[in-house]
Amino acid sequence: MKRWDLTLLVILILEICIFAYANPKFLMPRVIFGSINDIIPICIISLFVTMVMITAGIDIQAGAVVGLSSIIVGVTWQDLGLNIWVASLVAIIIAALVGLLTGYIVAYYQVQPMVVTLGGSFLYAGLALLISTLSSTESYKGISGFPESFVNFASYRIGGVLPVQVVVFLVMAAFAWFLLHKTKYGRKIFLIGINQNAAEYSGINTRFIIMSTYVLSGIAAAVSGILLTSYLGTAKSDLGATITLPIITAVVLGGTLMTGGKGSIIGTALAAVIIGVLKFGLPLCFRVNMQYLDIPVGLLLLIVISARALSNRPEVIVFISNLKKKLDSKQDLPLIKTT
Amino acid sequence: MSESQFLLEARDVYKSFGLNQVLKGITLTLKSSEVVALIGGNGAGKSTLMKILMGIYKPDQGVFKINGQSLENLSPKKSMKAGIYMVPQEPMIFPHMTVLDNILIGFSGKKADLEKKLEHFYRQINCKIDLKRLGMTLSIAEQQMVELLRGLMRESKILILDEPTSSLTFDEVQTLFEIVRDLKKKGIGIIYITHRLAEVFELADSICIMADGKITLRGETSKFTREMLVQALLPPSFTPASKTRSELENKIRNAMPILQLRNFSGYGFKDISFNVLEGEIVGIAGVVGAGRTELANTIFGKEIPLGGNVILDGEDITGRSTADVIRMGINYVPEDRRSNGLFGISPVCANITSALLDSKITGNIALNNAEEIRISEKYIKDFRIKVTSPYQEAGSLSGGNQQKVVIARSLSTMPKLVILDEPTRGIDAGARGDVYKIIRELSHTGVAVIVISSDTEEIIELADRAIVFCRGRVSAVLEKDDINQQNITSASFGIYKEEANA
Amino acid sequence: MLKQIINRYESKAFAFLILMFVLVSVVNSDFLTGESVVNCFNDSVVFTLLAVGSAFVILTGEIDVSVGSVLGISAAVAATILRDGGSLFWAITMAICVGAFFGLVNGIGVAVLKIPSLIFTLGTYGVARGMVYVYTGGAWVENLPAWFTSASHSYLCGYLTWYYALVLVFVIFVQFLLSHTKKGHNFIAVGDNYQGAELVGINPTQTKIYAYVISGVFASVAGLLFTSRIGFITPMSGNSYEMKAIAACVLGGISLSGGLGTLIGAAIGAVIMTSITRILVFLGLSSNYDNTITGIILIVIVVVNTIIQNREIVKSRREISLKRIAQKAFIDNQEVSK
Amino acid sequence: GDLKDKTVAFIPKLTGNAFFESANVGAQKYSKKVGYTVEYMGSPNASVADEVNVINQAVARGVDAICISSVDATGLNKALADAMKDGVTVVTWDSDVGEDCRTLMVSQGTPDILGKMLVDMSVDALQKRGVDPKKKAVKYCWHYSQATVADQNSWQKEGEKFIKANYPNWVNVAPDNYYSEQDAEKAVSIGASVLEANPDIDLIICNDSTALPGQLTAAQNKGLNKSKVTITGFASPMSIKNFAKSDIIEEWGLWDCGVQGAIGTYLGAYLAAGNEVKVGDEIDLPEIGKIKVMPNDSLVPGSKTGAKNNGVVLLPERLVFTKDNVDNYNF
Ligand SMILES: Nc1ncnc2c1ncn2[C@@H]1O[C@H](COP(=O)(O)OP(=O)(O)OP(=O)(O)O)[C@@H](O)[C@H]1O
Ligand SMILES: Nc1ncnc2c1ncn2[C@@H]1O[C@H](COP(=O)(O)OP(=O)(O)OP(=O)(O)O)[C@@H](O)[C@H]1O
Ligand SMILES: [Mg+2]
Ligand SMILES: [Mg+2]
Repeated sequence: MKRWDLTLLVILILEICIFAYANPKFLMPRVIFGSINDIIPICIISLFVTMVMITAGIDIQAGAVVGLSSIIVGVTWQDLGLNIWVASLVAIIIAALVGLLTGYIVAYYQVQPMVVTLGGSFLYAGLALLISTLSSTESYKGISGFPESFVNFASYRIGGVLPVQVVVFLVMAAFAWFLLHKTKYGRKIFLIGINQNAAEYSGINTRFIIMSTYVLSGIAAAVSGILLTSYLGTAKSDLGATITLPIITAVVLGGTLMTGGKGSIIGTALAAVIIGVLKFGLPLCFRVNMQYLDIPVGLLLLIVISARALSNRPEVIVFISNLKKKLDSKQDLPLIKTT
Repeated sequence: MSESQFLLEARDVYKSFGLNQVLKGITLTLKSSEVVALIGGNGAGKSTLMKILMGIYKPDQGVFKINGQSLENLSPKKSMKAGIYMVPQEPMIFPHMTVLDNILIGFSGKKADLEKKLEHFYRQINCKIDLKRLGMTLSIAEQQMVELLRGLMRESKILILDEPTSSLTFDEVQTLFEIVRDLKKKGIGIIYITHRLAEVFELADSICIMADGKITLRGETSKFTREMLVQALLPPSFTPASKTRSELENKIRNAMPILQLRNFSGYGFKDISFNVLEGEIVGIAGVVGAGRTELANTIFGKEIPLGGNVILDGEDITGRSTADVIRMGINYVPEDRRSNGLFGISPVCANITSALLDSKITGNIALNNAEEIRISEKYIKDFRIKVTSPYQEAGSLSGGNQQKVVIARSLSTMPKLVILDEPTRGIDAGARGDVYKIIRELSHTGVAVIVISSDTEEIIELADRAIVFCRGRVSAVLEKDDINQQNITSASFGIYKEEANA
Repeated sequence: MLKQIINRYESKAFAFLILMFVLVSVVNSDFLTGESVVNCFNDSVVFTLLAVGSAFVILTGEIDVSVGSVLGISAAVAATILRDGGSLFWAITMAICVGAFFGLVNGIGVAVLKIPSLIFTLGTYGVARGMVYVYTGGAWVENLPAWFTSASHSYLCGYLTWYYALVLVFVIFVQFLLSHTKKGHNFIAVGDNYQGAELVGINPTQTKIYAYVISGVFASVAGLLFTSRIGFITPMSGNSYEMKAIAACVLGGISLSGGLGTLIGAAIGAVIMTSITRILVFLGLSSNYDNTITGIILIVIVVVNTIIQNREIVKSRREISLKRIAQKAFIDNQEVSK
Repeated sequence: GDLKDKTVAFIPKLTGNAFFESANVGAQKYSKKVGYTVEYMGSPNASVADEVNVINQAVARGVDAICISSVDATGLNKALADAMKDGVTVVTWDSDVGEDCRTLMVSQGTPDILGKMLVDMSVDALQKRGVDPKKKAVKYCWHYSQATVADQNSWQKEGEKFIKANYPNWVNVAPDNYYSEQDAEKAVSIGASVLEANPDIDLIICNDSTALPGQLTAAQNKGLNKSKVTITGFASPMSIKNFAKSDIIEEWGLWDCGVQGAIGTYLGAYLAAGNEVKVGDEIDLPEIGKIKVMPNDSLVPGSKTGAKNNGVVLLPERLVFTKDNVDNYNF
């Protein structure tokens, strides 16, 4: 797994080098950080969807929950008159409840997670739209006019350079990393993903843990929704409509096994950034029109995943080890001569 | 034409999985009407060789001939056409198909004819499984039955049986033997893989011993003795542990009951009452479906009880959740290692400490890695688990070592009572000795042990007291001196009468 | 036999559909004019094909999220040919080739390279969608010949279009092949137990490749019908249809873990999915409820069905266990009576 | 200043939509003639987040001006204000943002102009088939893309107001409107259901370029034509031509989006080159003619106008297509 993280890091550095070479502007902190803002929601959510997927689940409703929490922030603030930060808290709580419901159905009724969250992706997108029609502001307008403190929050740059969003992401990544890789809770997540039956025989409360991962991913979606609302200065019901598939892409590219039991926060974070940088760098440095971006991102996914699958094949492992041996023996050769 | 005296010839078969060279030039021959017993330690490569014959794995190298005709690029289809069929070690059941479809899938021909044929075999092996049941409702033993029926239906010239008796009990094993003898008469060649040496002498014409990817010994059965086989199979340094009964007896006599079952009933068993004392090893024997695993599962909180009580150390724990039961001091080694026991792609240390995650030992919130390694290393040392490091993936260990890991997991919680369900199923003789040693040492420390086993020899070897189940009820309680093959067998069928022995 | 049919999941799904229709008719009797009901079926023709194609893949235990994009690219290719005066034969051939090509690529990626299907098809999803933009230059393909578009509303009898009738007959035929031929059994067997299928002589790699090619071809045929029905192709044609196709399969009782379900179920599921939009119109409800209701129906049906199924499994296991003990009593009595 | 080396990013709400693609064609052609550069940049999804992304990309790429049709009235403000801070000239077209976050807006007309235009076309078509819109209780409904799409909704709102004021006897059979989410398949399906659920409907207004052809297809399938039901709305002439020829539709409208794209990008380049305009000025566009800068409150009452380089430019005319004139247009 560490090896895969490293591979991703190399890919990222390579990507940045190529883009920087093609267009030196790419490396200007203002440019690169400006672009990072656009991918933060995907990055944050994929961290926690990683946990869901390690339990052998999947969450394809996160995008819908982003829109739902955004509109909840807007409606509770504008129509219920809540303080904006209280409104944000309400959104987080509701998203957590959404996660709880999903997790409950998945864990306690053993319904396939793909189906539950597929249903959820329809349901919560629909609910977000319905909630927006309840508001005194027309759905199409998007609720705006938020207090300065809220609007400036997501675009604030620490030291004038580092966007607050990036800091939020790094903090959440560190939290997720600690939770998954360093705590007993994280260990249980892995064990459940590997073999849920065996985990039960070990006395692990598998259902509760599985449910909790959906709650976490719901909360992450809400945090992203709030950040987006703040960043754009407007609350809309369809804010997360297009981020579901990129999230799954990032998680899997990050090395998480679809069947569960394996995955890494660092890998996911790196993969999310790789995709983000690719989507930003190609138009900037190679003038690829955004509507064609699906092709390079799709190809990247296919190539990287295929290469990884191939490199795990026994034949290839043998070949590489033989190659290594040969190289080693060549290096040994002069030594033998001298002795 | 001297070549064609062999029904099957496999020469110089090589196979490696990545860097792991499993078969290093195997040559195996089989004549018609011959039963070749293939034995060898876990991971010797027996199943791999058979899967190559079946065309499931591609060999790196090797020549295969059937009746002198050479075969190339084997695939399951080709192998079957050539008359080879394998009953695999791990049953491969289609969970959403009925038993009937499970057996008949892959056959061509009229369904009615096939069903008639099936009926014949059903009667022959005295099988009672409802043909309309779905595959997913079958127990492992029943799954193995279905697999066997598939093999018989094939009417192939070469039948491979890969540990067919590992989940079967005495009477079914006998039925199977009859069938094998019958097939032999019909000129069919059989490769029989097993870890049970008694079966070898009962059935086989010749014996092949595999070790380290090679055939190390081959010859007619009459030329071998049991001791020779054991010698050939065991690692050179192995010293069998001996039973020190008298010491144990004293201990048990004064011991307190750890576990008391009082008219305990559940799905699959009824009115079970017995005690297990401190430091005692209680064996539970019985035929398949006798309800032993269900009893264990129900005590362990995996299934709801229907009546009666389970009392552990004076406290009633009937119907508690698994986590509670573990905390109260019981642990269980499930019979199906692959699906309930092992975390295959997880490191050995994580496997061993998995039952400790709710205790403070492994840390409060953060995982205490140092402690985890300390605990794992202790068990790795004590149980002589063969690993390169505590971080090795558990799934890459041999069967015996996997079983030791699972046992270590259940002991790590320092239970007062351990229930081991089929602790040596599919394990080679060396590892089996180790497991027995672990069990005995455990009882010396005062832990109460229940061993559920379908292997009568195992009960005889281990148990201080044997409880025999028949159709969900206790049909006999055999004190140490009464534990023998005959008593267990008769009790398993509910015809044991104490007076007869008295 | 009758009981078997009633107990089948597809019958329950169909009953649900009828129930939906009845409820709507109670609110708005206009719906009962044969036309509206039949049109629910006619309108589902594209999704029926997509869902049935996806069903093949899902039955083998995999998933195909590229069908929407494949529909888009096949439709764009066919529409461009027809717009530029090409022959129908050529358009159909090219569309099917495109579908088969993407199916083959998916099949090789999933079955040969053994890459998780969601990921691999996610990749082809992106590539195919991007190619629609490249191929059309982002513009609409418009002004298709009238004979081609009018074919979509030529009726077999009453309000039933030829298209749906043909697709329905085709689906039933394919279902027959699936459940009554050896090759057909292979798909389900591979999804039910991969290694087991291998052992009984089925080639799972080949079977999965077939499934993906079938899915691709079905998607391209769906693209053709889409083109004919709509009469113009936007680069976003078929966008997010894959999720609806999967939802249709699930509603139709196909298990996403493979090995369980029928094509008929998928076809019924497709009708349920597409009817929701229409039904809202008749209920006088805003289209804003569309996704909400789809989501609720999907979740509720699947949760209820799973609970019932799991209950049945536990119940039957327990019954078997109890029966085993009961036998003992039976034997005892016999012995006593002797 | 000189427009020669100026680059304008022309940003649609989404790519792959006939309207925006036509506007791009117009902008590209015109820029080649006049001699500045237009780069078409957009996302296939009409989403705020994606459009902000595109703006950031354009700025990073170093364009001199941005000419954008916004998907959201407020969501782009911050990104555009930042772009202006970076010295990029911002012009909007088709769909506006906050008036202080751009210089000029090239408007096809205010919502009330366009809302009224939709109703006027409807009335004209109704009259042509012999219905007296003043007397008859015309049953009508709206069918467009989505409740969240800004401009379509604003036209609908104004159109509805206009109907209430001038034709109080008309009956809206679906006050919640019908939405087909720019999904052609859904547009046909909804279209058919609308006709079936309301067999006596007189008028369907489709102010969305996917909904209109979808609705017409549904009518055609049902064997209806312009003498039985009136369907009208906004869509490019090419996409509706065949329906007009088969007499399914009497008339529909749009404005010359190609010209709009041309004006928008030209103004972007013009202002980026250092030229200044203020309210009341007339700008002379080669081959297009003079256009006048008007104050922002001519579009949105009550809005303020900056001292210079701020205001609204109205497209000279909106087009109504019929089967007779449709061949004169090729977008
Ligand atoms: N598909 C596989 N991929 C990688 N390694 C494998 C695979 N199958 C088997 N092996 C390895 O090959 C070796 C031999 O395994 P095999 O199953 O043939 O042993 P066996 O003799 O049948 O043992 P047992 O008595 O436990 O059944 C083991 O080390 C095992 O880990
Ligand atoms: N429908 C089922 N689904 C899952 N597991 C089942 C089902 N039916 C039985 N089992 C399990 O199969 C195993 C064997 O049950 P059985 O009643 O044969 O117990 P046993 O007496 O221990 O026999 P064995 O010798 O096979 O262990 C148990 O673990 C039981 O829980
Ligand atoms: Mg084996
Ligand atoms: Mg058992």
